[in-house]
Amino acid sequence: MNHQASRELSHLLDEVNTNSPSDPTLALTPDGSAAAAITLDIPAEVQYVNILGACACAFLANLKQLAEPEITLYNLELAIQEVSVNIATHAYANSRGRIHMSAILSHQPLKITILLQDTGASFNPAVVPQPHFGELQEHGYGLFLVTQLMDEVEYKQIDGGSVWKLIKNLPVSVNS
Amino acid sequence: MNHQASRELSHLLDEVNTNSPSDPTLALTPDGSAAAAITLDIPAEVQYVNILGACACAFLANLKQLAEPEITLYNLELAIQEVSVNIATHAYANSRGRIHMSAILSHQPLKITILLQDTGASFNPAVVPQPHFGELQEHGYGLFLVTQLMDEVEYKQIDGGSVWKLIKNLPVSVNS
Amino acid sequence: MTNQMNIAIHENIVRIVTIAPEGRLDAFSAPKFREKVLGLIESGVKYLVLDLSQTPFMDSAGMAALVSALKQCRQHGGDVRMVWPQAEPVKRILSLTKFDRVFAMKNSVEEAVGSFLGAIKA
Amino acid sequence: MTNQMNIAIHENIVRIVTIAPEGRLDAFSAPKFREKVLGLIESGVKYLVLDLSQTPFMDSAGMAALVSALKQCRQHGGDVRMVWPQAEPVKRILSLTKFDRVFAMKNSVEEAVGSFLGAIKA
Ligand SMILES: Nc1ncnc2c1ncn2[C@@H]1O[C@H](COP(=O)(O)OP(=O)(O)O)[C@@H](O)[C@H]1O
Ligand SMILES: Nc1ncnc2c1ncn2[C@@H]1O[C@H](COP(=O)(O)OP(=O)(O)O)[C@@H](O)[C@H]1O
Repeated sequence: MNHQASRELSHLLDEVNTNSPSDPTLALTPDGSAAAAITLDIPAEVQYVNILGACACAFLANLKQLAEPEITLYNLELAIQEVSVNIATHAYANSRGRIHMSAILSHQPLKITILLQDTGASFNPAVVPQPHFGELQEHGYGLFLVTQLMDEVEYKQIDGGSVWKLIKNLPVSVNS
Repeated sequence: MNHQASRELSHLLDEVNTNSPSDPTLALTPDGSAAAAITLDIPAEVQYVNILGACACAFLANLKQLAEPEITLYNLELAIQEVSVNIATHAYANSRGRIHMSAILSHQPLKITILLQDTGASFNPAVVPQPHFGELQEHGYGLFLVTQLMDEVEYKQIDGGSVWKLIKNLPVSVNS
Repeated sequence: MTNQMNIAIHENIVRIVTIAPEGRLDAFSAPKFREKVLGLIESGVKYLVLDLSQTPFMDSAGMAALVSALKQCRQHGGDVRMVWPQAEPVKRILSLTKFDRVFAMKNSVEEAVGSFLGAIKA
Repeated sequence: MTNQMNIAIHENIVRIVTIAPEGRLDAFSAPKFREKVLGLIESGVKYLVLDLSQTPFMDSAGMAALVSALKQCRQHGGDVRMVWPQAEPVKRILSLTKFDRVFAMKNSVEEAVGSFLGAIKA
């Protein structure tokens, strides 16, 4: 990660929790209980992108208070999968690179923020059209799914790459 | 990770593959196909250690040539779980900290090398006795399982912490 | 001299092939799925049952492979039936993307095969 | 005057409780498992069936909780039966650690409960 990129990342992490130190590998509050963060770095290859979603789901696996955990974790995994397959196949279309993920779990309200960062080619998501539903269309469902399944989606070009920020609010079961 | 610790880590990674650059976040060979590496950093809390094993298993999930994948992945997950629960509960008994994992998948022969690093208290595994099998013994199975399930296990004290190196040879199915 | 009777027998064989991805159908596995479908089409198959009942995860690359299978069958004068996944989250994605309107959805392989029999002009 | 007949009825109730962890039994969940067992022991239960058939993963902290349950039941004059996990890798760990010799292993909850009935002196 270059310097500008890591500054951007710190900035995004700061937005998530204003108490956070700039190092995303540290827990974000002094007592460590209010927020937790993990970081993961993998080869940007279609063979390995499944690791990102699996890891985010494992992060939440012991949160027994989640409502509809099966659906919530699946949708989170799918959104991460879509963004990272796009990074592997489009951003790094003609090159090899890495995907860096940070996941921040924060409370009150319970939510997970995922940052996915690459050093490949950037693009303008605003010009990507919606899929034509009900037609025999093969492509173009990826970004649609990401925006449908997440509560907030943000894409930023940074010096030497891009960062995706996905936020998923985590509904809590009334029984817990 | 402090400087000494990251130098140790590079050294361990170098042992794994002599072609490797010192940055564990990069693929270890020039063409990237012969080896792949991931890194993961999590809070050293019992609630989160499951992420490490899940991530290592996801790393291998698309290796269709694995023989007995269910057993192999389970044993890898369990060994990582045992080492990291020990780190969370013993190395960081009176403190909070992080666990840093690197996983390197290398070929010919196919194997995975796991490095688990902490900045907590170190100890001497040589003085840990074997469990008394067949008795009503509650504790002491963790390290026994790790050494039984992995092909190589190494523990090193480094300046300001410890590194565990686990190697698992990955048997390949004859049908593939 | 025996009276030789000529009995003309003509057989129509309609192959209805079920293909059931049992692991993840995603960007990694979709190329292999496409290859299998292409192999079937090239061997003359044009009626496919896409049985997703045992598919635990599917991304948009997997979905693209399903649409491609449908297109190819139709191009050859055939068609496709899809069997609902058991996994609730996968079902919801099929609804969200309106794939459940593009594909004729069935509750089982038997129902899918049966629904072809009425529709096929042999 | 009617002849009143006294019929003394005495009932022995032996509680055999089955506890079945359906998710991971590990360092995170083991404290909750121990709490459940302690609650049962305190309520007078001393015959437990530890049903691991639906347990997909178990670490040494989970195993420690099982041994603890066995110890407590025996201390109260009771005993434990264990039902084999369905997951093959978990089975192998029980053999590797010789837990299958420390615990009386059974193939089903029915078999486990049945095996108590012969052994219990009510
Ligand atoms: N990370 C990215 N970098 C560059 N281009 C991208 C990226 N993600 C998406 N795109 C562009 O947006 C288009 C739509 O993406 P998507 O909705 O995922 O559908 P698909 O990948 O199936 O075409 C892609 O075809 C590609 O041109
Ligand atoms: N990472 C570690 N740091 C410090 N001490 C450790 C560590 N790992 C293990 N130990 C010591 O080794 C002993 C045996 O560990 P283990 O075999 O996992 O059994 P258990 O954790 O059930 O006691 C522990 O009780 C502890 O004293």
